[in-house]
Amino acid sequence: MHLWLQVLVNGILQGGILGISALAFSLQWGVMNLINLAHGTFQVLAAYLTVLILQHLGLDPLLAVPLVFIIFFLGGYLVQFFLINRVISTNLFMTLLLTYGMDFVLANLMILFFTADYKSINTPYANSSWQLFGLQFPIVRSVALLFLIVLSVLLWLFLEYSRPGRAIRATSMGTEPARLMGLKIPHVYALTFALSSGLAATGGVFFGLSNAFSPASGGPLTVGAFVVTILGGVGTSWGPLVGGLILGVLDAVGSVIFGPTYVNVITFGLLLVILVLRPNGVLGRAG
Amino acid sequence: MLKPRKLAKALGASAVALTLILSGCGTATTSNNTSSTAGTITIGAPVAATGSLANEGKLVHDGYTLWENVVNKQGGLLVDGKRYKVNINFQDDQSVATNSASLTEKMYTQDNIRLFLSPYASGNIFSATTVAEKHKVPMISGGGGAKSIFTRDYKYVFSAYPYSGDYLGSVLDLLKTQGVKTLAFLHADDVFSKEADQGGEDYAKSHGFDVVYSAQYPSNASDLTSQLTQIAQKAPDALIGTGHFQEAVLLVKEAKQMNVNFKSIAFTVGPTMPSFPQTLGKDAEGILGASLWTPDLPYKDDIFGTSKEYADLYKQTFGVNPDYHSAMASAAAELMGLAVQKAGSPDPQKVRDALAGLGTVHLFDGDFTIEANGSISGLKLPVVQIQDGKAVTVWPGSFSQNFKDFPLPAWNKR
Amino acid sequence: MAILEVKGLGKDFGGLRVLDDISFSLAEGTVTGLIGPNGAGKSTLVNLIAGSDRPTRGEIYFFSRPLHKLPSWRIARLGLARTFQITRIFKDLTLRENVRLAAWTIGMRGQKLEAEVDRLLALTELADKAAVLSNDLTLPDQKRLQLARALALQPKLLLLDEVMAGLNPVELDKAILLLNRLRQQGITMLVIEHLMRVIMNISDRVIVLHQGQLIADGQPSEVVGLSQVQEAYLGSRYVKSKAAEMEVSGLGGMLNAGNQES
Amino acid sequence: MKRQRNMFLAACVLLLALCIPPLTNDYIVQVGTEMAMYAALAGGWNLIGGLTGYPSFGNVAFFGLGAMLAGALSVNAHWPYWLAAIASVLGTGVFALLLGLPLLRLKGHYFSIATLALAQATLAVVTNTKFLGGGMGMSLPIVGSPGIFYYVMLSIAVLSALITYLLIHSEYGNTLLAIKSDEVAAQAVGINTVLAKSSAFALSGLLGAMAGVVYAIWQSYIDPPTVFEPSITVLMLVMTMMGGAGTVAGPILGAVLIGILTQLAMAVSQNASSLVLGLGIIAVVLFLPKGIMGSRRSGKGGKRRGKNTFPLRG
Repeated sequence: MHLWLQVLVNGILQGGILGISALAFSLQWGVMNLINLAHGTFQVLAAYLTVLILQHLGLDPLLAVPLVFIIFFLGGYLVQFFLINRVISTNLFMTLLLTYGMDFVLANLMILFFTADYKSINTPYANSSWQLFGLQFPIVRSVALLFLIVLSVLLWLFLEYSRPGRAIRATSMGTEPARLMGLKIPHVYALTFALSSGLAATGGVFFGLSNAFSPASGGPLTVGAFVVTILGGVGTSWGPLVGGLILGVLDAVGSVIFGPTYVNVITFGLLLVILVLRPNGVLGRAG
Repeated sequence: MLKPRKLAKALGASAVALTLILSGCGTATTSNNTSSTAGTITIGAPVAATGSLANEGKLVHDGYTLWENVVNKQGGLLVDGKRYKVNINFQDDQSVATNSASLTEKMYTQDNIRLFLSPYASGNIFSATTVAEKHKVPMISGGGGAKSIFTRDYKYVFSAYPYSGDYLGSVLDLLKTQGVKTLAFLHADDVFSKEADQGGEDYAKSHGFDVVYSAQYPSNASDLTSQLTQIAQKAPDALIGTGHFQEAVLLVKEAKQMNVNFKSIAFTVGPTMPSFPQTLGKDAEGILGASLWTPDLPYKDDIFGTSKEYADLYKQTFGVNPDYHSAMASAAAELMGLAVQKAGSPDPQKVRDALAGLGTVHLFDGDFTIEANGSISGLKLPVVQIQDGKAVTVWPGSFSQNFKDFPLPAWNKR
Repeated sequence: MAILEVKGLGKDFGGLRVLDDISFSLAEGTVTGLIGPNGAGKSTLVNLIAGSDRPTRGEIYFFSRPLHKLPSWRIARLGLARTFQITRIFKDLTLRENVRLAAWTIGMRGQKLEAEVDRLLALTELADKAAVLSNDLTLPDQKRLQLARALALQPKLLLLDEVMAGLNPVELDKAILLLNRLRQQGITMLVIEHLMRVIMNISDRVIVLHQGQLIADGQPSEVVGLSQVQEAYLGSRYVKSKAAEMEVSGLGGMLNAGNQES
Repeated sequence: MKRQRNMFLAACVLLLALCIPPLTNDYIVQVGTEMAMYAALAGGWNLIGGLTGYPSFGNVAFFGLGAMLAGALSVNAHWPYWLAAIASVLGTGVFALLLGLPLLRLKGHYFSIATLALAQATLAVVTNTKFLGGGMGMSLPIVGSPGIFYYVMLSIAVLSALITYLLIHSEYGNTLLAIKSDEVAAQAVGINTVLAKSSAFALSGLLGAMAGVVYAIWQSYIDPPTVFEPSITVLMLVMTMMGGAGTVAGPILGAVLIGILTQLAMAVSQNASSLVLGLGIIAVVLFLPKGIMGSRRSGKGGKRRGKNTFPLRG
C-alpha cells in the first residue's frame, strides 16, 4: 500500500516537471500552430544560464527564475520577430525546418561555450525532500508542481483578462479575424513566442535542478513536451498540468508493474491510442 | 514541373563543391615531413566532438592527443632506427554510428590512412571496425569493450579495453570484503550497459551475493523515483547502477530525494569523471565507481612514465584530471605505437600481425595480454570512491586501506 | 418512385441541436428547392445526405438503400453527387484533372473518359480553361468546376449548395438554363439557393428549413405565401439590412431581396 | 517537349551517377551510397508527406524495422539474406498499411506527432524483443564491395523516383494530390481516401524498409538507437522540403545537396561541422522557402504570398 501511494506521489510530482516543460510548447502550438523543435534546447540553455547566474551572481536558482524569464522573454521576442515570422506564413514544414536548424545551431553553440560536460544546478535543497505521512516529497519537484499550478492560473488569467492576452487568444482563433480587429499579427506572434520562451526557460530551471544536463539533452525534452501537450490538449491553459499528471502517473505506475524498460512502450502506445480516439486531448473537445 | 535550368545550375554548383572538397582534403593529407624526421605516421580516429557522446568523445580525443604530443615531443616514434612524427587525424562522427563508418572509409580512401583508433561507444565502434576489417587495416578500440565486438571473428580489430562484462568484478570483490549480501541492479538498455550488467549479475550470483532487484530502463531516463521506491522495499545492502553519466547523477539525486539509503552505491560510469563530484557536491561522497584505471596504480612505461606522471602531464595539458576514458584511449594509442615499432613499419598488415603477436604488455595503465580475438585480458581493475570531492583509489589490494564511509551515512545525516 | 427518403433526421453539434426530426422524400426526376435563412441547417442537411457528416438520429435511403452508415465516397459512387457552398476544389490539379479524376473514380477509362471530360467542360463552358491550375481560377469558374466535377460522377441525384452565389445576371441566366437542361436529362436535384428567382424558376417543389426544423414543404408559390416562412425570413435576416424595403411581403419582396443577396 | 528535355536531363544525371564507382574512389562511393539511401528515403517520405500532404515524423520506423527485421531473420533465424530482405520489406509494408489505417485519420500536426510516437514505440518494442536483438544490436557478415552497395542503393533511389514519376502522371497520383488539397471533396467525388492514403503510406514504408535492409548488410552492424534515430526522419523531411515537396527530382536534389553541405561543413571545420549544417538549414529556410524545384506547378502564375502575410489556418 505504502509503495503504491509513494509511486503515485512520484508520478504526480514527475507530472509537475513534465507539465512545466510543456506549458510553452502548448502555447506556441495552440496560438501559432508552431511546433518548436528547439523547445528542449531552449530549456537546456536556460539551465546553463541559471548555472552562470548562480556561479557569478550567487543568485539562488529559484530566485533567479524572474531574471531568466525576462532574458528569455526578450530573446524570444527577437527570435520570433526577426526569424520565425519570416517563414511562419509560407508553409507549415518551413517553420519545422527552421526550428530544427535553430536546435542544431543552439546545441552546438552550447558545446562551444559550455563544453559537452554534464552539469547540474546544485543547491542545498536540490536533493532534499519534505516528509509527510511517511511519504517523500522532493522539494524541487514539489515546487515545480506548485509553480506549474500557479503559472497555469496566471496564464489563464492573462489570456482571459488582459489586453495582450486577449489579442493572443483572438489570434489563436485565426489570423484573419484578428487582423480585422486591428491587431498587428507579427507583434502578437512575437509576444506569444516571447511569453512561451519565458515559460520554457522556467521549465528549464527546474529541469536543471532535477537532472544532469548537457547541450545534447534537449531532444528528449521536446519529445516529452509533445506527448504532454497532446495528452492535455493543445493550446489550453490547463492542458500541460493535466497532460503532465496523466503521463507522470502512468509512467510511474506502469514502470513498477511492467518494469521501467517498458516506459516508452507505455508512453508512446498511450499517445497513439489517445490520438486515434481523442485527438483533441483528454481535456479537449471530442471529435 | 522540372525546371531544367535550375536543376542544371544546382548540379553544376554541386560538382564544383565536390571538387573543392576533394581537392581540399587532398592537400590536407599530403602533410609531408618538415623536420628531421623520416616521415609522418598518420592514424585516423573518428571521434565524436558533437552530439550525445560529445562529452566522453572529448575524453577519448584528449587521451589520443596526449600520446601524440608526448611521442612527438620525444622526437617521434622510433621505428626500425628512424624517427617518425605521429599525427592523429580526428574526424567528428557527431555521435552517429553511420558516420563513424563513413569517416573511417573517408580516411582510408581519401586520406590514405591505414592505421586507426576507434571512436567512443560500442555502437560506433561496431560500425567503424567493420570498415577497418573490410579494408584489412588495424583499428584499436580506445573507446569501449563490448564483448560482442570480438565475437565476430574479425582479424584487424584490437582493444585496450577489457570486456564490458568484467567491469563490476572488482567492485563486487570489494563489497564482499565488507560483508555486503544483497544487491539491487539497475541498467540502461544499450549494448555496453547490458553487457556490464549481465557480467556483474553473473559474477554476483556465482560469488554468493543475493540479487534482490534487477531492472532495465531506457537510456536517457529522466525519472527513476518509482524504481527507487520499489528497491527501498527490498532494502538491499547496495545499489549497482550501470548506465550513463546523467543517469548515475539522476539516481543519486533521486535516492536522496526519496531518502532511500544503501550501505553502498556503485556505478560503472560516473564517479570516475571529475564532473561527477562537481555536479553532486557532497551527495557524491562515498559513492563507488568501477574504474579501469586510476593515477594511483603502480604501473609505468617508457612513454608516459608512471600512472601518476601520466595524470600530471594530462592535467598540465588539458587543465583537468584524467579519468579512465582518457587513460584507456592513451593506452590504445600507445599500443598502436608499440605495434608499429615491433612491425618495423607502418604497413597495416605488418602492424596487424605485430599486434596479434604482442602477447603480454606492460603499460602505464597496467599489465595485460592481447588475446587471439583482439580483446585483452588480465588487466586488474581498480575501484574508486569519492572522498572530499575526489576519486580515491580503494581497490585492488592495499588500496582498500583508503576505503571508508561504510556503511554510507543516511542521506539526512550528511 | 422516391429516389431519396429522409426519415427523422437529426444532428447535434456538442449540445446544440442543428437539425431536428427532418423527414421528406424526393421523387425521381424532380427539382426541389431547399431554402431557409442562414444557420437554418441547409448545408448540414446536405452534408448528412452526402455522407460528409454523420447524423445523430434518423435514417437516409437512396433508392431504398440506407446511406446513413456509408462513407461519403461510397455514396458518391452510388450516383449521389454534390457541390460545396464554400468551394472545395483540388487546387494542385488543373481544371481538367479535377473533372477527370471524378469520372475516373466511377470507372471510366481511356477514350471514353477523355470524351466525357470534354463534354462536361463544354457543357459548363470551361473548355478554354481546361489546362489552368484550378487554384488560379476565378470564384465563379471554381463554382462551375464543382458542378462539372459533380456531373462527372454521372449522378442520379445532385445536391447543389449555392452554386449560383456571386454570379452576375447574365451568368445567372446561363446557369438556370444549364440546370433546366440537366433536369431534362432526368437528374434529380436538391438545390440550396438564396436567390428566390432561381428557386421559383427551376423548382417543382420547395422545402423550407428554419432553426433546424422543416417548417414548410410544397409548391413554390404556395410555400412563399405561407406566413411562417415569411416570418422565418423577415425575423432572422431581413429586418437588419432591408427592413425599410421589406414592408411588402410575398413573392415580389422575396424575389427582390433575393437578388440583392450575396 | 519539356518532358523530353526533363527525360534527357534525368538520363544524364543517372549516367553520371552510374559512372561514380569506376571513376572515383571508395570514399566518394560511400558518400554516394549514403546520398542514394537518403534520396530513396526522402522519395518515400515525399509520397506520404509531399504528395498526400501527411507530414510523417515517423518514417524512420520503417527504415529501422526493415533493418532490424532483416538482420534478425538472417542472424537469428539463419535465413539467406535475400530471403530475409524480401520478408522484411513485405512485413514492414504490411505494418505500414495496418498502422496507416488508424493514423491517417489524423491531420496536420496530430498526424506528425502520432507517427513520431509510432517510431518511438516501435523502437521501444524492438529494444525489448529478444528475437530482434533486444537492444544489443546485430552483426551481419561482411559481404560485397562498396560499388555493389552503391548500385543497389542507387536502384532503390531510382525506383523511388520512378514510383513518384509514375504516380504524378497517373490518376492515382492525382488522387493523392486531391486528398492533399481537400479530403472532404476528394471523398465527395468518390475517392476511397482511406485506401489511397494507406497505400501511399505503405509504399512509403516499403521504400523505407528497402533502404533499411540494404543499410543493414552494407554497414554489417545495426543497433536500434542508430536505425531508429529520429533525426533520420527529420533529414528526409529537410531534404524533401529543400528540393521541393511533391516533385520527382526534389527529394534527390535535397539528398545530394544536404550530403554536399555536410561534406562542406566537415571540410570547413572539424569541431563546428554540425553548427555549419544547422546554419545551412536556416539559410535554406530563409532564402529558399519553396524548395529548389518549387512546389508542383506553383510557378504558373499562381499567387505568391508576401513575406509577412498571415493566412487563415485550417
